Amino acid sequence: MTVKVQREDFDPGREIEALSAGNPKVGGVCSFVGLVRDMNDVAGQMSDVGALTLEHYPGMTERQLEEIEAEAHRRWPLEASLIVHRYGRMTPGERIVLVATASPHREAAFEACHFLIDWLKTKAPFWKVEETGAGAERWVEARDSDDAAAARWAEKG
Amino acid sequence: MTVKVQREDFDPGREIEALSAGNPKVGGVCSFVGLVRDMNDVAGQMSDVGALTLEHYPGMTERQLEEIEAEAHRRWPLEASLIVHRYGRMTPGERIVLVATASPHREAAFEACHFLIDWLKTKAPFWKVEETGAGAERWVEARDSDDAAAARWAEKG
Amino acid sequence: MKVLYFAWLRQKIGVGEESVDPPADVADVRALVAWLKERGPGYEQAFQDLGAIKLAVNQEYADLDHPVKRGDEVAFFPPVTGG
Amino acid sequence: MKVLYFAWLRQKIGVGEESVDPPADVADVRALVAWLKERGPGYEQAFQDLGAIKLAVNQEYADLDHPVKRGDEVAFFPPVTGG
Repeated sequence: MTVKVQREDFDPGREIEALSAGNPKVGGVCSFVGLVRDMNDVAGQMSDVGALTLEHYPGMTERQLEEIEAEAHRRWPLEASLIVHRYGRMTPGERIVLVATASPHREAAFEACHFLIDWLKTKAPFWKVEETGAGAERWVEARDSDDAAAARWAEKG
Repeated sequence: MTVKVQREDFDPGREIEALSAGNPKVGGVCSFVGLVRDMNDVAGQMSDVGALTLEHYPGMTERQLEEIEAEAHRRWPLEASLIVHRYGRMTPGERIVLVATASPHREAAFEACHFLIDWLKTKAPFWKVEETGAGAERWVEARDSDDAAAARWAEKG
Repeated sequence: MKVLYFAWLRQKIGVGEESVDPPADVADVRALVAWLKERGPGYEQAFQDLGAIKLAVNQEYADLDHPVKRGDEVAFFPPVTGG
Repeated sequence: MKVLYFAWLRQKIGVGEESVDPPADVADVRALVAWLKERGPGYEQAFQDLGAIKLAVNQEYADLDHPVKRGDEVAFFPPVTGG
């Protein structure tokens, strides 16, 4: 279980390889890389994005990500997992986030990886502000679709 | 859409980066790497695996993988996708397969990636034979769980 | 007590972090917000729609009824949009 | 007609690929299998349980009723286990 919150870019290939290195119990590694798009859907309209800046809550961010990762390990048989999330200013095409899971079983790796990004999206204290040209900026609004995706992982009581 | 069937190992990081390079419409890249485990579940019992050899049907393999990839593009809004599958002899810890998808939307990337590996498992003509020690070998049997995973993606008629 | 503001709350209030010393009857987050709103129009504006705001006490999500005391770290922010 | 065998079918039959020239009344895969089984005990063994075998005609999955003709490529193999 590893959480990294950093300004710098990361190397997805190196991170993914590290997850199974030296552990022949791992049968599959699932990963998701989130990137800055040059467009964003604002109230149903596509709008250009020149760059964005990610603000975060140092301390709480790491704590939340560690809790999310621990929850994934509680639910699925994982050999290893990783969350890397950047903050600061980024332009389209840049990597924002990497989540990855390693398991003996591909189904567990897929579900846990999907869970990590869905929960991260609604629980980790990050906020995006987009540059929309001529010095203007717009705080990205939370999406109902992200809430719905996270709700899918709610455990039946 | 790219399919590679090869004896040599591959570089997951390079392949994943190539999938979004120069395309700022991509918001997420999902990937799965399958690796040789040192154990396999044989009729409910865990059994040691020293190495395995993957046999394939040259020509039909590429054709089937291309069909599977085309089907993924038909079902989900993908900007790019990739299947790399090795053949020949491999030892525990070695990479066997990589599937990856790039989409504006993470949900599409996840589902399409999951679909690719599930369908590949039941449709691409590869066969694994395991070395079980002292020159003995055992052909891996198809799993009901793989059939069930593939059936999940059957389209309602 | 340390109070933190993020994203557009930080912008409206004009500061990201401050130390405050509310009176003893400020015993939960709801009372803290009411007290903070008296500090100026930026606060008033930031806390206008409490339904649009999330909060954390000592770096764990909490709600308006959560108790607060001297030494706590309380943070206010919009719904998160990372990933 | 080119016939291909993979995995344990190849091992039982002892060859991975062969050219065959069945009589004209061998018009579908089922008849081809019956004809192949007469070629020796390895074939007999390999084709013992047709329910355990998958097949392809010209590199597309097919079933036992699929027609075959001169020039076709027919392949027999166990259920696939890649990935």
